[in-house]
Amino acid sequence: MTMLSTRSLLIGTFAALTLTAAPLLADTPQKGGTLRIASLNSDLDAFDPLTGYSTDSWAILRAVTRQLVTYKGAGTDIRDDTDLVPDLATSWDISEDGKEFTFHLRKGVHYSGSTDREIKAADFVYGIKRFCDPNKQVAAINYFNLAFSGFKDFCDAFSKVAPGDLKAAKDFIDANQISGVSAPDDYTLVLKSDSKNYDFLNILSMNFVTPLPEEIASQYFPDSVEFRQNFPSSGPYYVENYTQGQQLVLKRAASYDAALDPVRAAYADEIIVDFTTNNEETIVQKIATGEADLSLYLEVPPRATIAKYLGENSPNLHASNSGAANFITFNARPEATTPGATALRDIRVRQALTYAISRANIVQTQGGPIAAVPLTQIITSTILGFEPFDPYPTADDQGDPEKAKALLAEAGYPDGITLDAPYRTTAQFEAIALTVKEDAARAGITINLIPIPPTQWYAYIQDPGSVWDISLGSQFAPDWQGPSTRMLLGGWLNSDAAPCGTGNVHAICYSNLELNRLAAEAYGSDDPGPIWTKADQLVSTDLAWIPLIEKRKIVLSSDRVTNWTWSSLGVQADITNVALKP
Amino acid sequence: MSDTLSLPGRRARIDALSFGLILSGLVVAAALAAPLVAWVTGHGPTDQFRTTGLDQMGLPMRPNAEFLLGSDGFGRDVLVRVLYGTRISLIVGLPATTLAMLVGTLIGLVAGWSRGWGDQLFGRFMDVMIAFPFILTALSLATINRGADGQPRIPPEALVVLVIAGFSWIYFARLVRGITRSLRDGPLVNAARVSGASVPQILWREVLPVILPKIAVFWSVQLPANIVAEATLSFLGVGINPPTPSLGNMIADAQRSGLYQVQPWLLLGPGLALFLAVAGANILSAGLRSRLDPHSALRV
Amino acid sequence: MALRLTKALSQAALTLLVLLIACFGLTRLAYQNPAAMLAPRNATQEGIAAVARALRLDEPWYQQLWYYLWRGPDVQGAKMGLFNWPPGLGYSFRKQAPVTDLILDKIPVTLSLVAGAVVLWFAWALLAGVWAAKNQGRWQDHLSGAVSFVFMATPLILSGILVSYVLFYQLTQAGWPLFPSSGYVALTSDPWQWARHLALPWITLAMVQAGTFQRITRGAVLDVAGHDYIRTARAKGLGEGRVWYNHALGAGLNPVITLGGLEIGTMLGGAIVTETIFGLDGLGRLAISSALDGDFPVVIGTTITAGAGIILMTTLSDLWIAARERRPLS
Amino acid sequence: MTGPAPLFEIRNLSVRFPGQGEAAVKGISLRVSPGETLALVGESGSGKSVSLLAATGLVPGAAQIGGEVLFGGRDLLRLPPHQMRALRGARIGYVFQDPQSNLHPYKSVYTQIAEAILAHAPRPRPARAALRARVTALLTEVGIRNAGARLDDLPWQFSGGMRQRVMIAMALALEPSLLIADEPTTALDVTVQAQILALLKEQQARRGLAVIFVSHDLAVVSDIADRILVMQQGEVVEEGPAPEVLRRPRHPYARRLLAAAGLAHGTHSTPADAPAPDAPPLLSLDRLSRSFGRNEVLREVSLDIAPAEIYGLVGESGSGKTTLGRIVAGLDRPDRGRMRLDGADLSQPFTRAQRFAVQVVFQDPYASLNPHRRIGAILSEILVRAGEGDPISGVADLLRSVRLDPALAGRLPGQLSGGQRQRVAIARALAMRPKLIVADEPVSALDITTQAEILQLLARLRDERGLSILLITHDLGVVARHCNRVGVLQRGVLVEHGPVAPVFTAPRHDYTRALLAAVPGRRLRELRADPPDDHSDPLQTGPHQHV
Repeated sequence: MTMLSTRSLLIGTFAALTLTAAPLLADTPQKGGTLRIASLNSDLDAFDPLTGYSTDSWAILRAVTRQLVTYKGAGTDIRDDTDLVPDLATSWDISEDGKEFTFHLRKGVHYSGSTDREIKAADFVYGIKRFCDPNKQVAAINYFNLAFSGFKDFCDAFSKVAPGDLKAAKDFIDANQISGVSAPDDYTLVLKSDSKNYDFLNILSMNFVTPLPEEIASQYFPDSVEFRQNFPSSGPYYVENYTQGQQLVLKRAASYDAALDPVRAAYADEIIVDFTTNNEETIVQKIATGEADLSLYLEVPPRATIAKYLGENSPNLHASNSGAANFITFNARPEATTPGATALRDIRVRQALTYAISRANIVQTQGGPIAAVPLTQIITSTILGFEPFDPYPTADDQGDPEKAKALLAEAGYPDGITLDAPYRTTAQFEAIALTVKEDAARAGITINLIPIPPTQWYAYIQDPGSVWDISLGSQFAPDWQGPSTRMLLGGWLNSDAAPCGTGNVHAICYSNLELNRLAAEAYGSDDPGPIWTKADQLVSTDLAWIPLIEKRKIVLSSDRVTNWTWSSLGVQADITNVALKP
Repeated sequence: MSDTLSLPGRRARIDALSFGLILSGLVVAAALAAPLVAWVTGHGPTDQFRTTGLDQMGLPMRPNAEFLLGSDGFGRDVLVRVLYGTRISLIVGLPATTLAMLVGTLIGLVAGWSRGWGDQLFGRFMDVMIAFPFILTALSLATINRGADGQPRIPPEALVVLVIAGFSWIYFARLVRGITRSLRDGPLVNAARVSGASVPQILWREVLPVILPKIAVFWSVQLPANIVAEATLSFLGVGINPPTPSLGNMIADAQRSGLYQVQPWLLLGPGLALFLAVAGANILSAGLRSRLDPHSALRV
Repeated sequence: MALRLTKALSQAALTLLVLLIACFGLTRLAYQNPAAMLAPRNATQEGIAAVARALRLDEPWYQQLWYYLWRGPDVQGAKMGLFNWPPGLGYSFRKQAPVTDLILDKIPVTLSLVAGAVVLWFAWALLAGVWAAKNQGRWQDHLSGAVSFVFMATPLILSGILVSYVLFYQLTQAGWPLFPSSGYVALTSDPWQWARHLALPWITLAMVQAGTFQRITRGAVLDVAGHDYIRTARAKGLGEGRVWYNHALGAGLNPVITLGGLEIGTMLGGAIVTETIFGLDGLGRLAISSALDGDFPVVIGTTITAGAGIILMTTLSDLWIAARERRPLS
Repeated sequence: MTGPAPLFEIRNLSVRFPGQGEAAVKGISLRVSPGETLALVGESGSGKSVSLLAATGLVPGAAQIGGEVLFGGRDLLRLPPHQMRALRGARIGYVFQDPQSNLHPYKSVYTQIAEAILAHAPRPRPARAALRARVTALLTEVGIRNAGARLDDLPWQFSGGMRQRVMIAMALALEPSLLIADEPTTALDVTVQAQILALLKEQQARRGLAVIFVSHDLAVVSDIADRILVMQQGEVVEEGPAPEVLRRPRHPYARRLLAAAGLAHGTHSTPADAPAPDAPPLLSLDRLSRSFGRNEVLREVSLDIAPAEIYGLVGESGSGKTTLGRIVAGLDRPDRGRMRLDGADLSQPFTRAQRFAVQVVFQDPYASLNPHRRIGAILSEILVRAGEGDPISGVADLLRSVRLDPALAGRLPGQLSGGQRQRVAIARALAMRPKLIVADEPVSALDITTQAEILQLLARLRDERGLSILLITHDLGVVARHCNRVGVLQRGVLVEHGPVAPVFTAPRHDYTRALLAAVPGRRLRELRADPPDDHSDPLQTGPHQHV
């Protein structure tokens, strides 16, 4: 008896030792290995810092581009990755009025891939001028209209150059300047704005402002296959091989020097993105079997897989609040005159719809609390100004059909209403659409679903000719974590920044002068948080849109992945900082 | 002497026919019983049972007393949905095949009877039709069918019927055209011609009776193919749209969600139904062929 | 013979041209606002209008057709129309590449997929079909019939998932990573990996066809089995194996060739379901993704390729039959 | 039953197919010795082919076969399959009826013959060059000119006669001692038939073969057989040396066969008179020509058909006689030339009256009657079209006029015998009350005894109704027996025409002479030239026997 217990004690101690030893080993990540990423899409939606405007393209661009400032990545949670750190800029000076930034660039950093010359300040200037190339415009132009003096004028002039002619575009870039963007010498970059913006550096942290060598980039059409194959990389990896629809092979550059890159450790020797898997199920099977290490374009792993990993208490399941949200928007365009759209202009009808919906059900279809949390306000948990707020609470977020019916009757629709509702035909949106349809029916709201293939989504939703009442395919992900409230409250909903018709994502067409006033106040403020909180409560109560859920990002990794690091821009693994077990 | 050399296994033939009939009968009965089962269980095909059909994680239930084949990712009854999906398979497959048969026979008769440039024209037309890609056209038509208000101009089921018929009439037409051609100068038609019969009379009285058993057999060959075509279109997302259950979109859903690993009946249910529907029709067609058209090779 | 071949070729060309025009019309009808689909996300109305102008979508359809045939959309300067030399199928605005290049890139994948599947499916169909015919009415016939009915009744959308789940996932989970789940390795770079990667799609694609063609073969062979020349073969003292697998099969092969040609031709345009399930980046996937993306030059291009595949294979099978019969092509 | 020891002997052979009540072969016995030719004669279904196939293991396994079959002293029915196979082709050669259907359609003649040799060749296999030389020699021996150059041709590229020579070469490839020739000349033209019979005789003499010659036609057999065996319904009803059987048939069935053969192949014209030369012709053809592509099928054919006469049109296959028939029937049109019916221009489309006036009886009553419709429906439809007031009694009248029981109106064509079907076909033609019937080989698909009945019926209709008949046939005997006048077509040219008797007794054209010379049954005719004839005409038993 004594013998036995001693024995088991010994075994227990040994087991404990090995258990603690394993994370210790993992804590000192090793260089080497090939990181395999299985992509759900058959190609990258964009692979040019100019056009990349999805978290997935940013996750990959992280390896081949560098910016002036960036985020380090965080092992714990996405919301912990909000501190800006120097990247290619070593330091910067800000003028008294806060409108002019002078960046001092790091010396001795070289490109890799199609060229290996040193990165100069003029490359940033070229990169920014390229934003208005008539062949392909930068994806987030509104930010830069605001950020750089003279940018809009430059773009207006550039748009007169005929597309399809590379030489004409290059000549224009060489002959014209943006007054707010200049490089006095090779290692100094001066950026000027017309107004003070508290989030100026955040805007620069996005992948758009990336240095590009003009002698290479001007030879190709932006984001063309040739450009992708000859990608001039400023990051730790270069493009070794790119075959459309098959794979992208990135290799660590010979010139990579950890001393010159304080952010990206570049543990893996090689990163291969495989485009040949195009269903969710096979992707997670691949990761489970170790054929792949990470996924790309996989919004959320299949529920069964999440449950399995949770059940096994697997260390390979990584979950974090992401600040991304799904919501229902209304067709508030003046052209929209269908009975449904007209009815929705009455706040009582919007309230009725809010009450009709069970957010708990939507959370359930997304995979439970691990995958999503109910959201009752417009801004989300990772961004500035967030204070929990629920203007229309219901028990357990189950909704309240009776209240919804009453509100409808009050608004003059005692027999219920019918709404035409497009949604994107992906698993995630289909789940939301089908749930909303069933739940709304409880309150006498009939929803006609209109399935739209994902690639046609924006064309459909932004076409003034499309007839619809509510959009079940609307979603939001913060461009950067932290002070990115500008994008939602200062951008999408602000009728000064995004007047109905132009640049209006999801055709929201919301106008609230009080919100516009609060946003203007916040931009110049040194403490914008409370102002945004106020603005959030204003529009959340007014139901500018109906928030549904805040998604939690769930990423699966293979057994081989260690040193787990979230990238807040990519909202998934930081591929330049995760390592592979030897 | 060749007639003495082929000794048909008469017993096996009858078995195939009745086996096919039983199997197909079961499938039809299942489809017809769908509303009954829905009524008995109290589960409509699109009703979501959030509390009893799903667990906290949103995972479906395995077969139990309430859900005989378990539930799906929305807490819907798989059994009821499989029955309704089978119904859709038949609602699409039967009229599509019949429509294709009618159109194909008509065109095949005219094409087979005509000579010279008319014959040439039909030949080229059929070449183009055969070369036309099925799924792409289905996709394009699905897009066209989306009216200005986003709602389909004609019901999606009707569109799928038209698309499938539009691609399968051609095989009927080829068959009928071939037979008509071979009969056109044969003694049967010549005999009718010298006895003063008009062309419609000849086609109706002499040609059609020869063709009928063959197209009846071919109808039963084409039916399972068309059931599969509907499932494939729905699988690829260009056929029957959710939440209406179709065997194809249920299989797609099972695969995409991976939930079939937790609840195998998500895949097995619609898979088995599709299997039985197709197998039943195939065996029925084999039986019919040996009954109605014993001398021709199996031409699909 | 040369004259007949020329005639066959010009007929094929005419068919393709008609197909192209029909497809052009169809895409114009289906994609009401392609510029909006092709323009970058968040594009302004002006941006969309610029894309429309670049693609000449603002012109009447006949001018667009003329332009398409003659030059192809000249977004990138070079002429890429069908009536240019070298003939092209236009330019993909979304993929930023000439359509012809895109298609040529995918052909090896689809070709590899079809080639392997064809070998498997005909090997099975012919062996099992003749075996069943030879043993008509006996247990061998019933067994082979049952197998073929199972094959025929398991559509691709089902068999693909099952094959992938069992042969890839379960085997790999069990520690037997015999087959990768997806991907493509060029034959020229590594033949072994090529075969390994394609094995599951081959099996899947071959299975459903093998069932059908096994029945066709059995029927065709039984059809000729009663013929006098089969008796002659026996009268010559030939063994039963040779009588069935050589004489009867040889005589009954025509419907197998005709239908096989049609099926292979259809697949050459892309085995969409198989390519989708196994993530093979072939013509089928290009076709369906371009159709979903509204990338209509690629839609037309893939349609023409598919049509050409069908015409090529049906013509080849006709030629083969003509050669077997030593008759001119009818 | 004396002579040399038999090479091949069948003792008490019976064959029964499962699912059929009566045995196909009921205990027959026969024997044949080297150098001897045994003829097995009977109509289709009499069991003559089946018994030989069963005896040599060529009937599928399900059949129950009893008795003994001795070949070189071994019982074939008890041999293991591989030994049986070793005998077939090597020691027993076969020549079957239709070389078109008995040769593999997609294999070259070289392959097909070489295969037979290789199947029995000891290893090592002969070299290809040697094999080709051997096959070439074989083909040359059976009379194929330029054989070396034609080795790789497919069967269809040969003419019918040449194909049958290929079959014979194949059968003789391995020096067999027994040759089974199953209707080897039935599908062939009369001149070719004579050549093939000569070839068989020559080969038999050279190789000392035992030959079993199966035929439905006593006339053909009479020229070649040493002994004759007559079979009816699976039983041997008559057996004996050829001259004896031909001269004095004992069994009534043998007598009927003999009579039919004599009628069919007699070239002595029977009394039918030539019509008066001054009567205006019913149909007159004036220099008709017709080409298909470059192939000129008819060249300036002119002929007249008088009212109430049977005009026989003869010629071998490919001579253009069928095309001429189709043109007259309005199923084809001439490129040049004129046709007149009763003096009026006859050209397509026929007027309604002309359409009724010219009717057709087709060769194959199986193919020309719609199998899905009842006899009464087929006939009454036409009667209605012809304006007959009472189709029901009309149908009965019609059936009676072709000597059929009116009760048959309720049957489907598939329920009738071949002869009955051809009577229905004739009735259908009569329904229009035509003046002219084009009958294209109306009896060649029928059994030989039935043939005579149908021809008799046509002649009777001519006499009773004043019908004119254009009778297209390859059989000179038919013409001699039933026609008033005859025309001889050779490669699209009408080389000779006129009343039957003068043309047949004193043919002017070489081709006519060749045709007449090739008519089989010379020995039969010689024997019958001095007949101890019994007086019963077997045909007088009448058609009702077959109802």
